[in-house]
This record gives sequence, structure tokens and C-alpha cells, in this order.
Amino acid sequence: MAGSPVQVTGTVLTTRRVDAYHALTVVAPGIADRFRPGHFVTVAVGGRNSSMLTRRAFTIHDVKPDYGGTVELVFGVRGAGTAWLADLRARDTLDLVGPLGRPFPLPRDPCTCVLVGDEHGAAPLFALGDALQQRGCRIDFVLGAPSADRVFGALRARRMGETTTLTTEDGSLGMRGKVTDVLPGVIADARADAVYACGPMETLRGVTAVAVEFDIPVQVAVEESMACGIGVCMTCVVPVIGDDGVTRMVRACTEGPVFRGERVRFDDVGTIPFDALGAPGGRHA
Amino acid sequence: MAGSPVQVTGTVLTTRRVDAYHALTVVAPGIADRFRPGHFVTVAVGGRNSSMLTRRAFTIHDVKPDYGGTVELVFGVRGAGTAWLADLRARDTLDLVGPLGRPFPLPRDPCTCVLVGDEHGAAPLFALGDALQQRGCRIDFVLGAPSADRVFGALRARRMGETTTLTTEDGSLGMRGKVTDVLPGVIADARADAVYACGPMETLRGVTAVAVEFDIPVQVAVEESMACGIGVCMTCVVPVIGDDGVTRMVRACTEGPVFRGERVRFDDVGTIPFDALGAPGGRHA
Amino acid sequence: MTADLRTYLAHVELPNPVLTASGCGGTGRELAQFSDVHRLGAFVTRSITMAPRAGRPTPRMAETPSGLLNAVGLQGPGVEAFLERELPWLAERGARTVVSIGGGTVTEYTALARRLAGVAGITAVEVNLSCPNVEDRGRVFARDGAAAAEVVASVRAATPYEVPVIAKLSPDVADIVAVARACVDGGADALAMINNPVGMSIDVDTMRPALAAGTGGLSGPAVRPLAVRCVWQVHAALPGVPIVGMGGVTTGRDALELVLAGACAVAVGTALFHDPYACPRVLRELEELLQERGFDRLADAVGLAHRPAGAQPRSRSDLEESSL
Amino acid sequence: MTADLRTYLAHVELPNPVLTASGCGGTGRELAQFSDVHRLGAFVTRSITMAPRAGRPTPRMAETPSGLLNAVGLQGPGVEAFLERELPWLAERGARTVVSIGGGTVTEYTALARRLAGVAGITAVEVNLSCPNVEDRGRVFARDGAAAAEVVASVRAATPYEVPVIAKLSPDVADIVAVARACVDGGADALAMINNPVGMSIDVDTMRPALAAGTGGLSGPAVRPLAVRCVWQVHAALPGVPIVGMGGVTTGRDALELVLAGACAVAVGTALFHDPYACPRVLRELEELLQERGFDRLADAVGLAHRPAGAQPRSRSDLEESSL
Ligand SMILES: Cc1cc2nc3c(=O)[nH]c(=O)nc-3n(C[C@H](O)[C@H](O)[C@H](O)COP(=O)(O)OP(=O)(O)OC[C@H]3O[C@@H](n4cnc5c(N)ncnc54)[C@H](O)[C@@H]3O)c2cc1C
Ligand SMILES: Cc1cc2nc3c(=O)[nH]c(=O)nc-3n(C[C@H](O)[C@H](O)[C@H](O)COP(=O)(O)OP(=O)(O)OC[C@H]3O[C@@H](n4cnc5c(N)ncnc54)[C@H](O)[C@@H]3O)c2cc1C
Ligand SMILES: Cc1cc2nc3c(=O)[nH]c(=O)nc-3n(C[C@H](O)[C@H](O)[C@H](O)COP(=O)(O)O)c2cc1C
Ligand SMILES: Cc1cc2nc3c(=O)[nH]c(=O)nc-3n(C[C@H](O)[C@H](O)[C@H](O)COP(=O)(O)O)c2cc1C
Ligand code: FES
Ligand code: FES
Repeated sequence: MAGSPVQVTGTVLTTRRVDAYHALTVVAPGIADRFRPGHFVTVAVGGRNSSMLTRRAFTIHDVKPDYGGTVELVFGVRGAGTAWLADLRARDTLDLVGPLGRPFPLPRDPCTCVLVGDEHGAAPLFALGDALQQRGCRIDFVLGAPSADRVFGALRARRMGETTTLTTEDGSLGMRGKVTDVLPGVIADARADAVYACGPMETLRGVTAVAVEFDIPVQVAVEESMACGIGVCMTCVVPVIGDDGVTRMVRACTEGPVFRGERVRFDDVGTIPFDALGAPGGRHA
Repeated sequence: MAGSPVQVTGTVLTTRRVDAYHALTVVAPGIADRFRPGHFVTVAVGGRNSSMLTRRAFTIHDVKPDYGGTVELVFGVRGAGTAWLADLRARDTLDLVGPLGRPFPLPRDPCTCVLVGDEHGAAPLFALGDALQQRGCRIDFVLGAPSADRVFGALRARRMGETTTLTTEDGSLGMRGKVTDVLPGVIADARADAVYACGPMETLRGVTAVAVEFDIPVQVAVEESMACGIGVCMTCVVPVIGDDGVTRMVRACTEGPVFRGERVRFDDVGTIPFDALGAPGGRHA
Repeated sequence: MTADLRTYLAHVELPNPVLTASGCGGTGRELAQFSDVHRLGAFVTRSITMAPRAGRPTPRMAETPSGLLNAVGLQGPGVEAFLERELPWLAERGARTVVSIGGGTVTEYTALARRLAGVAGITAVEVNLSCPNVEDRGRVFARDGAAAAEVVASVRAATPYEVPVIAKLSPDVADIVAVARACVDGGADALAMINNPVGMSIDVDTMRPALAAGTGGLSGPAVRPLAVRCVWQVHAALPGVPIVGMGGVTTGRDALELVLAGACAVAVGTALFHDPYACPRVLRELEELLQERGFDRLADAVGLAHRPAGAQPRSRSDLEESSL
Repeated sequence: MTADLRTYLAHVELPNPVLTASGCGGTGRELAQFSDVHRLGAFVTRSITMAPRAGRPTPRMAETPSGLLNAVGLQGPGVEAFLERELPWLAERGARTVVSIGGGTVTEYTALARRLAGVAGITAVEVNLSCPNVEDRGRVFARDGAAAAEVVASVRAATPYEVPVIAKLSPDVADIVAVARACVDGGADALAMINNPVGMSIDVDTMRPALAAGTGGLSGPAVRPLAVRCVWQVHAALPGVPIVGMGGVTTGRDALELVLAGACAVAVGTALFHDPYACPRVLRELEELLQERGFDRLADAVGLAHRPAGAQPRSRSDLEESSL
């Protein structure tokens, strides 16, 4: 698929706030060149002498050809690492590794796709939407969040999508509820052929259930805690059913983060399913 | 002497380079108010989430009344902490605790004092010189360093001192040699009554030996590794002979950093002298 | 409503759970420049020895990533000078004082406990077991359950009934629970953990150990995961025993972490070197966190992380002790 | 002139002393995207088990100050799949491969050693002794000298003479030297240290352990002082035994620190997660530091900090092991 990932010390070009989110554009030619929608990068946080050892993972929101290639990340402040990122200013440098992960697979033939983004999960959907539209696909957006300020990209979705449906749990924007509440209607109305989704596990589980109901393929990008992002540490695993029907604990960073939704055993995330390959006391152990 | 130390989060007002040194002026009213020459501050380094736990100690070079009170520090880059400090810019904030330590005692009556500063040891001597001149003392400077760019404050010394003698080990400025090489001549010429010295232990040892030779009092400001600077950790001790003739391991941060030179057992720094109070197997143990 | 922060070391009530860690608060006078010592849950003294001790040569400290190595070597004036000059000052200020004691033999600990017995103003006696046993080729008492228990038993016997005896343990043992159990069986009313694991740093410029003493004790946030683990394991095995948790506490969140693991009090050590106001700040932050989480009493949070909360998604897996 | 960086694990020569740490370099393929695996001193595999293992539930990692907790639980495909799919790839690339093995019983370790015996492309066998001994209520082998020695002896017996056996030790024991000695007496040709001490972190928001497994192994710069101390102590006691030092190595300076303490090779673990180029970078930095200090050979720096340099002012004090 894409070439090898690279490490880049990039200069921050711009920083901006987008409602509850921060967007950082960083010069990173080697990463921008290889980008496919769904790729992510990991960034070092805290500067020299930081007590924070692990890189933070962020989906690439956008790439631009300026300055040889820039990548844009969109993130919410969650803990100390994202707080540090939010304090970066233009001309600071940022250490990135990427592009990482398995990007979204694209359909061969034009079809209708629903793109579901929950909170910052919306970030990768616009580059994906572009790629789909270039292949002649129709796209429809469903974006949601707990509240209006955390719905990311509504304007852009409205411009790009055939339809855009917004949901907030507090009803401050769009329909009151969750993306999964409105998804069946959107799929039915659009006569969608496929679903792409990005967001918390619980959302992806719900989206997958809906897609399975409609018997259409669904690609989900999962978010698991990652210590390395490059496939060496085995901390990011999720139980996924293989082509052979066997469940394995596979790495979200390299085999994923994009998986076929129905292959991910969402109910068993956070456990080792008893029938997984190598499960304690399991048939393969 | 001075009131209690305080913790202040001060704004950096200016940063400048002075040859091999960096000078930082920080708004810190509570510290500036209480300042006496010889006091030091400790500063937190590395920012939030820093892996560097211990504060770094710096003599206060100068205080000014601007903005309610500022302190100026002068330092050379040595390791990660001073490298971080050197990167600070105006408007950044710095967390200081001070004023700390026992300042230089001043003579009651006007007299002639030689002020010896080796490398950054020169930093506290100008405020000291001011105070001495206000009491009608004559002051003479001896400043030294390995090379010209590390001699601090030569110009100011020339303006303030009756005489100023500079030494460098490489001969790039003033006399080739060390401050201790020229000190006897300066004392003799000035008919000095007292010596104040600040610099590495080895220099203080030499200065003390010279002063003892001339049988004049000498006050030295020592530099020992300090984990707290406020007297609670006991890491900064030096062997010092008390009024009762007993050697004790005393804290450089609270009993010092200024000591009467002849009371410091320079030859035994880095050891526990066998006759120190509580020495292993010693008479008090 | 603010949470009830009172806590108990055995039957002794403390108004709040934030203590100084032994050897990190000086004589109390130094900290008093910044905040009142009587507002501490208790002031814990540096480890007091029979005779004056000059300690180790310098350098006594080296910084490590998120940690500090120290080799102070129990420098102090000896028990007589302590009782004469330090304890009365603390008592006058209304501080609750936990006297830490250190010795090289069981006899020395016992003599110290006897000397302290009946002295007014002592809230508890903490037995620093991380001292080399001169009768066992310098093996540290805390690394040998039997030796630790012997010290605790003799201190307990020499100490008045109403003064609790706290045994302070080191993490660098194969089985902290076994040592804890031995100390409790020996009569310890409470446990304190962790003392510093032994570490070392080498200066790559001088190519010699950074500390004059070679090795030193590692403290600070770097060791917090070890402290949380020790408190967790010991609380799981001995849920009735009060634990003073310490090791890398710098914020109220860190304190709460130890409380949730099973500590009913926490001590602040190395953080004091960075922030002389750390104790009142940690207390205030802890109070806020408890309030945010709806606790009426600190006591309800003690060891809470052991109790699988039905609603929590990750609670299905059982929690075993292994790094694998 | 650049220093001669060759080093020896017993009689096996490695072109340079920088290895990957077990469990931190994946299968080698992942790192090969960034730099050649044959340029490593050696590639150390994650610990291979007989049967496939799914490992522990997630979350498997938690960040701590300058440290990382992990509870992966030896996830892997089992020895057969390893020999079929992973080792040949490493051999093709010209990597020197140290195969780490892990088991729950002496029998399992022995079976693994037998299975590896005679397989081409194995430079050394590393015995990960930080596995719970299912026959001793889950007590980790590395915490019990006798059990560790038994494993080592049986692996040694099952392994061809020309393949060195490296015993990998944990720091969380009362006496690392005793365990090291037992392993060497049991036949270990070299020692590797340190594996992760057991730590824990509690999420103060969920009020539950941050790792699904509860406890986990602590790694990264936070533990480096423990690693330096262990290497120092073991090298002092067993100066002839080659030591692979690891624990928090992120730079050439860190590597040199372990070398000066007594390691003849160093492994890089957690740092790879942050910097996938860490191994060649650490090697380059180490090389520069050796050169700056005038070393002709890496070997001359090994354990150098033990030898009191006459000229050094701080060398008067003797170096004892105690945190006091
Ligand atoms: C593939 C992938 C893509 C992501 N893309 C985005 C994005 O585009 N925008 C965005 O806002 N966030 C994204 N996240 C989540 C983001 O990585 C976390 O919010 C961030 O790591 C939190 O760091 P912190 O220091 O602020 O929080 P802390 O909670 O202090 O982090 C502590 C540790 O936990 C890890 N961690 C915490 N939360 C997460 C999480 N949700 N996922 C993975 N690791 C976590 C951190 O990496 C760190 O090691 C993504 C995560 C993954 C795995
Ligand atoms: C009372 C006092 C006053 C000082 N005044 C000045 C001054 O005015 N200007 C100046 O340039 N320097 C001064 N120093 C020295 C200054 O504190 C150190 O250069 C600084 O701490 C080095 O920090 P680092 O992180 O750059 O170095 P590192 O070597 O990385 O520091 C590592 C650790 O060692 C300690 N340390 C290293 N060197 C020293 C030292 N020389 N003295 C004490 N601790 C040390 C640090 O505090 C830190 O804990 C003073 C020291 C003391 C004790
Ligand atoms: C400089 C220093 C001196 C210490 N002295 C003692 C002591 O005398 N007695 C004792 O029991 N513990 C002593 N300790 C250990 C602390 O009390 C505490 O157990 C340990 O440092 C962990 O807490 P912290 O990470 O908050 O510092 C000392 C620690 C430091 C850093
Ligand atoms: C994610 C992870 C997995 C590990 N897996 C193993 C393993 O399978 N076998 C083993 O012997 N050590 C394992 N270790 C321990 C490392 O090999 C190494 O001993 C330790 O992490 C210290 O080095 P570091 O601080 O450079 O990571 C693992 C460490 C980590 C962080
Ligand atoms: S994050 Fe390390 S293997 Fe996926
Ligand atoms: S630096 Fe802590 S007592 Fe002096």
C-alpha cells in the first residue's frame, strides 16, 4: 500500500481552534507524500526532557502540497500530551512518525457511501470523502458528538456530502441522540452501498450493527491505546476474526486501525475471547 | 536576616547573552524586596511534565525596582536545566523560590575589600560591591576564568572598583593564570582588610589560603549540589568548623552558601572528616 | 459539602491524610517558613539515631529521569539533641509528630524506642527498616522478613500502648507482602511504604558513580508505579492494616492514586524539594478530587480500586500480579 | 580513529554492542522499515512460548513519569510459527538473532530449548526468567535463585555447546547478586538485566487500575537507576560474566552509563517505541562518546567506573550498597 513510514521533525505552520478542537498544520513532506485517507501519525510530546515517553496518535485530517507537503491534525485536549500540543505555536517544531496504519480501502466501482464520524472521529472523513468522490462515489455524512462544539467539520460536510446529518446528545445541534440513532434512516434514504466509520469503540460497534442489519460492508477505524504505533509493542490489540474464522488479537496500529466492522469482536474488546488463538486454556494453547 | 523565602511565578522580562553567559531578568517582587547580596534563588526547569525534578540554584546578580521588583540571574549552560533556561524568551514564566541562603555579612566600619569572582562566581559581587561602597568601603575586583568569554562583569568591575585585575588561564584577557595567582599582589597593593570570594571550591580554597596568609578575614560563597535549597534534604553539606571548634557537616543552602573561609575544611570537601561530629567510628558516634 | 478527611493510624486520629515523608521535611522549622506544620496530617521526622551521625560524603544527590537519587546516610544530631531541640519546637507549634527511628541492630532500635517511651508530643513511632543490619553483613532489615519482624516486635514492646508503631518497608524485595505480614505479626500497628529502592547513576564525563556513596535511594515520580503496586498488594493481603503510602506523590491525583490502592494516609517527600508548599497543596487538590467524585469521607475511597465497580467496562478481567 | 566496538557474549562475537530488548522490536520486520536489522549487534526476539498465546486483555499500557507500564502477557504465535515465519526472515536479512524463551514450568523451557537446538540462525538463547512458575503458585522464576538456576541448567543442557545461554533477571528481588550467581552456577554463559520491575497505575477518573491486568512491568528511563545499580552489583560480584545491560536506554550516554557499570552490551527497549531509529542512533552516539574519551576499544570501558581513577577527587570514599 503506502511506502514505509518516516520520522520527520516538522515545523508548525499554523495552529487554529475549531470549536472544541485544535488544528495543527505541520510541514512534513515525507509523510504528506505517502498519505492515504485513514493513515495516522504519532507525535512526540513534551519537548526535550519530557517525562512523557509515548508518542500520541492522531489521524491525518488533511495534507496539502505547500512547502513540499504539510499534514494537518485535529485534536481535542484530553490529558497532558494534548495540552502540550495545544500550546504549540507557529514555527515550533514537532516530531512526527508516519504515515502509519492501514488506510481505508476504497471501492473499485462508484457506489454510495455513508461516512460516520463521532467527535474527533470526523477528522479523517474529508480526505476519505475526496478520494471516494474522485472515484465517482456519492457520499453522505453523519457526524455526531455530545454537544455542538464537539461536532467536527459540519460545514465542510455540508459542502461535500449529498446529505449531512448531525447529532448531539444534548440536542444543541442537529438531532438529539447519537450517530447510530440516525444512521439507519440515512442508509435507507441514500440506499447506501457501504459505510465508513470513525469514533469511539462503542460507536463503531453500533455502526457495525446497523450495517450488518442492512447487509452492507462497513469499514471502521478503531482507537486503542498505542505505545509505539509501528507494530513492535503489542499493546494496541483488538480481537478480530480472520479469513479462516479464527479470532486473533491483532494490532490496531499495523493490521488496523481500519478493519471490516463485522470482523471486530466489539463485545469482547478489553478481554481475550475464550476462543481466540492462544487464549488461556483455549483450544490452541 | 532577610525575611522568609517565597515562591513566585515570575514573568521573564528580558533575556540577553553576555559573552558565554545568559542573563535573565524576571519579575519577582517578593524576592527582590528581601534581597541581600549573596542570596540565591532556585528555579524550576523543564516546564510542566518535565523529567527534571530538582530546582537549579543561581545567585541573584541584581535586583531592580521595575514592575514592583525584578531579579536578574546570570548563568552558563552546563546541562539540560541551564539549556532549558537559555531557551526562555521574554514573556515566558519562571518559577522561583527565594531569596535563599545566608548573604554576605558586611563590615560595620568602612574598610578595603577585595572581591574575587571566578567564572559565574562574579555574578553576586556587584550588588555586594554596591552595598560595601554605600558603607564607605573601598573595593577592588579580581575576576578570572579559563578564557576571556567566561570572565563575567569586567566592564562593570572597571567602573566600580578602585582597581580591577583580570585573569584567564589561556591568557586571552588580563594576566595568564588564576585569580589566586594575582590575589596576593592585589591585597598587598590595596592594603585590603577583607576578602569576599565566589567560585569553584578549588578557587575558594586558594583564596582562603591567601587571606589566611595575610591574616585578614575572608567570606566565601560555596557551591554544592543542592536538591532543595531550603534546608530540608541534607544533600548540600560541607565540613565546617564551628565556634566550639567542632567540625560539622553543615548545609550550604541555609547555614551557607557564605561561610568564613577559614572555617570551611576545603581539603575535606567530598569526605566526612574523621573528626567531624557523628563521623563513622568518630569520637561522637 | 467537603469530604471528611480524618484518617486513623491504628487508633490515633489525624485531621487529614497528608504527611511529610521521613527525611524530606528537615526539622519542621524549614517548612514552617512556608506553611504551618500543625496543618499537616502529621510531621514525620527524619530517621533519628542514637548517636549523632555525619552521614555520607558529598555528592549526596543525583537527578535521574523523573527521579532523584540520594545518599544522605541518616545525618542527624542523635536522639538526645532531637529531644532537646527539635521535638519541643514541633510540640509547641501543635504539630503531630511521627518520630522515625533508624538503627544498625535490634538493640539500637530498642534503645531508641525506650528513650522515646513516655516523651510527650509523639504521635507515632515509625521504624525505618531500610537500615543495614550490622549483625547480618549489612543486609537491610527490610529485605528480610524475620529481621524486620524482630525489630518491630522489640520496638512495639518498648513503646507505650497508646503510641502506634509504623513499620516502613522497602520495595526492593521479592515479596513485599511477606515482609509486611511479618511486620504485622511482629506487632506493627500500621505500615508505611515505600522507602527508596536502591539505584545508581554514573557520570559519563567523570566515568565514576555520580554519588560519593556509589548507590543511593531512588525517589520521586519515577518510583510511583512501584509504590502503587506495593500498597495495592499489601492492602489486598492485609486489608485491615492502615497504610501510609508514599513514593512520588506530587499532586492530589497522585495522592488519590495511592488512596485508591489502599493507603489511608500519604506522605510527600521529594516533591517538597521542588515545591515547599507541596503538602497543603496536595491536601487541597485531594480534597477537591474527592469532592468531585462525590465522596463524603476519605475513608470511603481507601482501597476503592480493589472493589470491582459493576458499571465499569474493564472490570471483567481478573487482576493478577505479574508483569507478563 | 574510531573505537573497536566488537563485543562478546561468551565466545560469540557481535560486531557492536547495541541490541534490541526482548518484546520491543516486534518480529524485526517492523523495525526493518526504519533501519537494517543486520546492523544491530543482535536482534533479540520477544519471548517465544511453546503454544500460541493471546496475551493479556487491553488496556495493556499506561504511561507513568518517564516510564511505561506494560502488560502484554507474552502474546505470540508459538515456537512453531516463529521458526517457520519469523526466524528465517531474520536469517535471510543477516541478522544475528537471540531467541528469548518463556515458559511456565522447567519442562516447558526445556522443551523450547530442545526445539531450538540445532536450528540454524540462532546466535544465543535468552531465558526470560520473569515468567510465573505455575508449579510454585505463580512465583516468578527470577525471584527465586534456585528455581531460576534449575531453568537455566536445563536450558543449558538442552542447548548446543556453541550457543550461549543468557539468563535474564528481574530487579525486584532482595539480592540480585544471589540470583545472578545461582544462574551462573546453573550454567548461564551471560546475564541480561533488567527485566521490568512490577508496577501499577490507577486511573483516578475511572478509579480502577489503568491496566486490565492490574499490575504491569515498568520500563523506560524511570528504571535506569535500578538497571545501573543491578549491573554494577553483579559485575562487581561476577566480573568475568558478560552482562547485557538494559533499562531506560535512550541515548548513547545512557548506554555508556551501563557499559561503565559493567555491561558489555546494551539493549534498547521502550526507546524504540518513541524513536524507531533508536538502535543505530544509540550506537552512533556511543561510538562518539567512546572516541571523545579516547577509548580504542569498547572493551576498555566495560566496568571502568569500578576502577578508582587515581586522579579523581571523589574517589576517596568507598562505595557501599545502601540507600542510607
Ligand atoms: C489511531 C489513532 C488515531 C487518533 N486520532 C485522533 C485524532 O485525530 N484526534 C484526537 O483528538 N485524538 C485522536 N486519537 C486519540 C489521541 O491519541 C489521544 O487523545 C491522545 O493520545 C491523548 O493524549 P494525552 O496525553 O492528552 O492524554 P493522556 O490520557 O494523558 O494520555 C496518556 C496515555 O494514554 C494514551 N491515550 C490516551 N487516550 C488515548 C486514546 N483515545 N487513544 C489512544 N491512546 C490514548 C496516550 O497515548 C498516552 O500514552 C487517536 C488515537 C489513535 C490510536
Ligand atoms: C548557591 C548556588 C549558586 C549558584 N549560582 C550560579 C550562578 O549564578 N550562575 C551559574 O551559572 N551557576 C550557578 N550555580 C550552579 C548552577 O546551579 C548549576 O550550573 C546548575 O544547577 C546546572 O544545572 P543543569 O541542569 O544545567 O546541569 P546538570 O549537570 O544537568 O544538573 C544535574 C543536577 O546537578 C545539579 N548541579 C549541577 N551542577 C551544579 C552546581 N555547580 N552546583 C549545584 N548543583 C549543581 C543540578 O542542580 C541538577 O540537580 C550555583 C549553584 C549553587 C549551589
Ligand atoms: C533526601 C531524602 C532523605 C530521606 N531520608 C529518609 C529517612 O531518614 N528515613 C526514612 O525512613 N526515609 C527517608 N527517605 C525516604 C522518604 O521518606 C520516602 O520514603 C521516599 O523518598 C519516597 O517518597 P518520595 O518519592 O515522595 O520522596 C528519604 C528520602 C529522600 C529523598
Ligand atoms: C512492551 C514490552 C514488552 C516486553 N516483552 C518482553 C518479553 O517478551 N521478554 C522479555 O524478556 N522482556 C520483555 N520486556 C522487557 C524488555 O526486554 C526490557 O528488559 C525492559 O523493558 C527494560 O528495557 P527498556 O527500559 O529499554 O524498555 C518487554 C518490555 C516492554 C516494554
Ligand atoms: S501500538 Fe505498538 S504494536 Fe500497535
Ligand atoms: S539543598 Fe537541601 S538541605 Fe541544602
